[in-house]
Amino acid sequence: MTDFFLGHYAYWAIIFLLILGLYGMIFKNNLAKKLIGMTIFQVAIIMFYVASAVKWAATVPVLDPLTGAADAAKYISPLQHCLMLTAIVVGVATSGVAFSLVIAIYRHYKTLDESILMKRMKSS
Amino acid sequence: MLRYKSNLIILMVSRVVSPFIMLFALYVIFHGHYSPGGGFQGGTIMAASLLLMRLAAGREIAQLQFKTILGTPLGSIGVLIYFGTGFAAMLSGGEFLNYSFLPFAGFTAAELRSLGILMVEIGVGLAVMAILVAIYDDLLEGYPHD
Amino acid sequence: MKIINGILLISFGALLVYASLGLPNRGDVDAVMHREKSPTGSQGASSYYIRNADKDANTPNMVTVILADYRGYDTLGEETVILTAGLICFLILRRKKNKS
Amino acid sequence: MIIQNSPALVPLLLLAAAISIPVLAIRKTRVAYPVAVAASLFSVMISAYNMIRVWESGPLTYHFGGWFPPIGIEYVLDSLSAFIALVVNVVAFVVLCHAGGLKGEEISGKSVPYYSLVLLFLCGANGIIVTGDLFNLYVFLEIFSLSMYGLIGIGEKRAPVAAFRYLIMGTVGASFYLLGLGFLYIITGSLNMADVRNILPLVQGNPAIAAALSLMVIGMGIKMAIFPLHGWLPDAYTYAPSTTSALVAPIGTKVAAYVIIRILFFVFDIKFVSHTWPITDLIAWLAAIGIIYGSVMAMAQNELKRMLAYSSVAQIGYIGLGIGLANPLGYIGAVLHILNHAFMKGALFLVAANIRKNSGHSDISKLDASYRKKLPWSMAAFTLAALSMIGLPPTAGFFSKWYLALGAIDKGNWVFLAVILISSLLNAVYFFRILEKVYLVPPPAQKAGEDLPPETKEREGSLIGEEKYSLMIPAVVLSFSLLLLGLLNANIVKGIIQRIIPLGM
Repeated sequence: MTDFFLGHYAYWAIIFLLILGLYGMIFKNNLAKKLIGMTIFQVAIIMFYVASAVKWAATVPVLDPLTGAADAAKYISPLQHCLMLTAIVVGVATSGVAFSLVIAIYRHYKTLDESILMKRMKSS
Repeated sequence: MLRYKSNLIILMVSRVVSPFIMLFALYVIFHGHYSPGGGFQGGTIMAASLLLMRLAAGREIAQLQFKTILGTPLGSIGVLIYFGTGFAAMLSGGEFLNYSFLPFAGFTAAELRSLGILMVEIGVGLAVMAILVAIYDDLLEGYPHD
Repeated sequence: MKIINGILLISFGALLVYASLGLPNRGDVDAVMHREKSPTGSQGASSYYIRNADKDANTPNMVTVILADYRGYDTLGEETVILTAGLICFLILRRKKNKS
Repeated sequence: MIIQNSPALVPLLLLAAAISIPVLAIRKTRVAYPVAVAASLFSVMISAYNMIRVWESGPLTYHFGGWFPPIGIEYVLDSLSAFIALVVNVVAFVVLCHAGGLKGEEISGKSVPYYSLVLLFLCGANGIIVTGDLFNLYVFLEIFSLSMYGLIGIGEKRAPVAAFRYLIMGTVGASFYLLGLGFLYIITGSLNMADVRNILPLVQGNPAIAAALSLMVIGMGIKMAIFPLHGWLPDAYTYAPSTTSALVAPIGTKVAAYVIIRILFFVFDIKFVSHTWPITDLIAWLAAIGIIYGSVMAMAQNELKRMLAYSSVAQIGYIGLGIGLANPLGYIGAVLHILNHAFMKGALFLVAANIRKNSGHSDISKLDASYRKKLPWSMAAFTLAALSMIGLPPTAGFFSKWYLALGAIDKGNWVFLAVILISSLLNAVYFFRILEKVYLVPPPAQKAGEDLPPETKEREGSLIGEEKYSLMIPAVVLSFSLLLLGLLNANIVKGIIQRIIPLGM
């Protein structure tokens, strides 16, 4: 039971972060706050992957000449780190695009609040 | 709205620090084979150095360092370096991105792969640097400080 | 509407917690993804990378080798992603010279 | 070299063209459009060649970097992926030909990034379709969806809001997919589709697998705009530039539908998705509600593009229904409907673009018989595509509905059959509303019996017979090929789709 808890508490913390991000995206009215929620969500996924790569008593995945490469249990899994490098860049790209859209919206409507935005969209 | 005000201390410090950040970025890119690092990380640090100058000296002066108009084409060239490395391997008979087929004589397959990784990382670094600066410039487009 | 969204959010959390019960303990070397061979006997990817990265590409940093060589096509793809982002910012935000 | 590398060539060619446009266009911005059309043409040719190769010699695989599957990334061309890739490329080529006639009015002269993004969009779509690796799919999905946000966001004043809403939902979708993939990887230790498929039966009974499946399907469901997740679609299609709508409507959602088919039937076991964790039933019921909802909402719309957008929601429902039936006939119907709907929606949106170009609006209430005189060929194309949407026999639309209906009967679910029949009626109502106006309602001036102001008369007179060929031919080609597809449907089903019915179906 203790083992199970120690092996899973990190996942549960990450699940909390995921819910927090999703909460921001769904319930917040301000577009910039929605984006903050989105970023939290993406970073939580990155943490999920990286957390799953851990092996106890293992080192970073850079070959240590003293340890050698014969025993795979001596290094943590490098694949997740590589995948998440990709996901980080994707996240940066997404938020760049999102901010450019937010600025375009602000130029036209002079507001970022969703309820005011809806009113102004209807009236125009 | 915020207005740009010239501040001597910030300008001087940024001027001194910026080249060292750039140097460190190059170290991160080229030492990516042996320590944590590589194209993305190095490219981001490089972009940080350029953005520092943009923040400290204002847009007009920073244009002398890196022109806004260069951003997208330079990013394309970065991707083209990556693509070209893969394509060169394809032209000389291997699969796409199979670096052991790169047309350089006198290397073993493992060394060729190492070389291919280096070329690719340079392309990645260039593209990431150029695009991050371009995104920053585009986000500030029409901002009233100039 | 807010209540429905709240229920959806809670059920999302419940699904994830339920799923996390099936995950192996963190750091467990015997988890399927860390094994040498997968249950069907095919090569386990992650342990292959650790063992052969230096041999195959003469580079001690395994993450770099995976990033640029084993899964290099992914990296090309995501470099394209960031180029796409740059192009979109250009497309949406940059105004024409003669206007301003 | 070309033969050896042909499975990978289409995405690579499109990518190369897309990244070389900004470099080539430093001097001349005019070069962007011809490069885009040429790249699209070549991609059609190569994917046709791939299709023939797959037809003759069975599935092709391609290993990037020379690394074999569980280690490296693999491209798999079987008759399903080769077929969908061909459909996507053909539709995209026709739409791109049409874009030349619009002269870049709606994209305010920024043709360089616009056409570059169009090519990236197609590159992403092709990459998603051909790949055999689950993470590679995510990367290309991001290329695909990011360029889609950009293409939509450049439109009229409200377009950035629509694009932003799509971005938020789309990012949630892609992130759900990534999260599900994380669970799947932890359980199976592999990212290759074929490998995962082999490993999954050996680790069954793990709750994480069910969660991974749900997360991936929900994520892709957002991209596909299946019923309760369709919120982004109507605004995005309505406010986007004409070329974007004509490109995104036929391709954007179909690719996501294809991914759902791949995941449900080619990565997970059919027994698992329909019995152990019955997500296909859920998809089928939601799709059935979506069909009715989309059709009813389409009837209430007054704007042609918005009506077509809601009709898209309904048509995607057909594809979802075919997927959810999880039997061979439903599967055939779904894949056939991906093909048909791509052509139908492409044709309809091109006609909507022509109407907008010609009269500056696409308001249904303002349509009348003068449009038939002004745009005779476009209206003929519209009529044909509308008949196909309704599902009248010689056109292609009939056959996919026929297979879906057979699948529903085979499953013994009469509600789905009733939904298909009722929705055909609803389709008829909202399309005949337009056809009636175009063919029967006289122009307002004649009805009122008074003279028009002289300038209007002159303007109308000069417009008659001035339909531009570059705008008219693509729409006509797409809609008349619907007749051809209808005639050839038996060959397509027997020769292509039936060759790769998922195992155990």
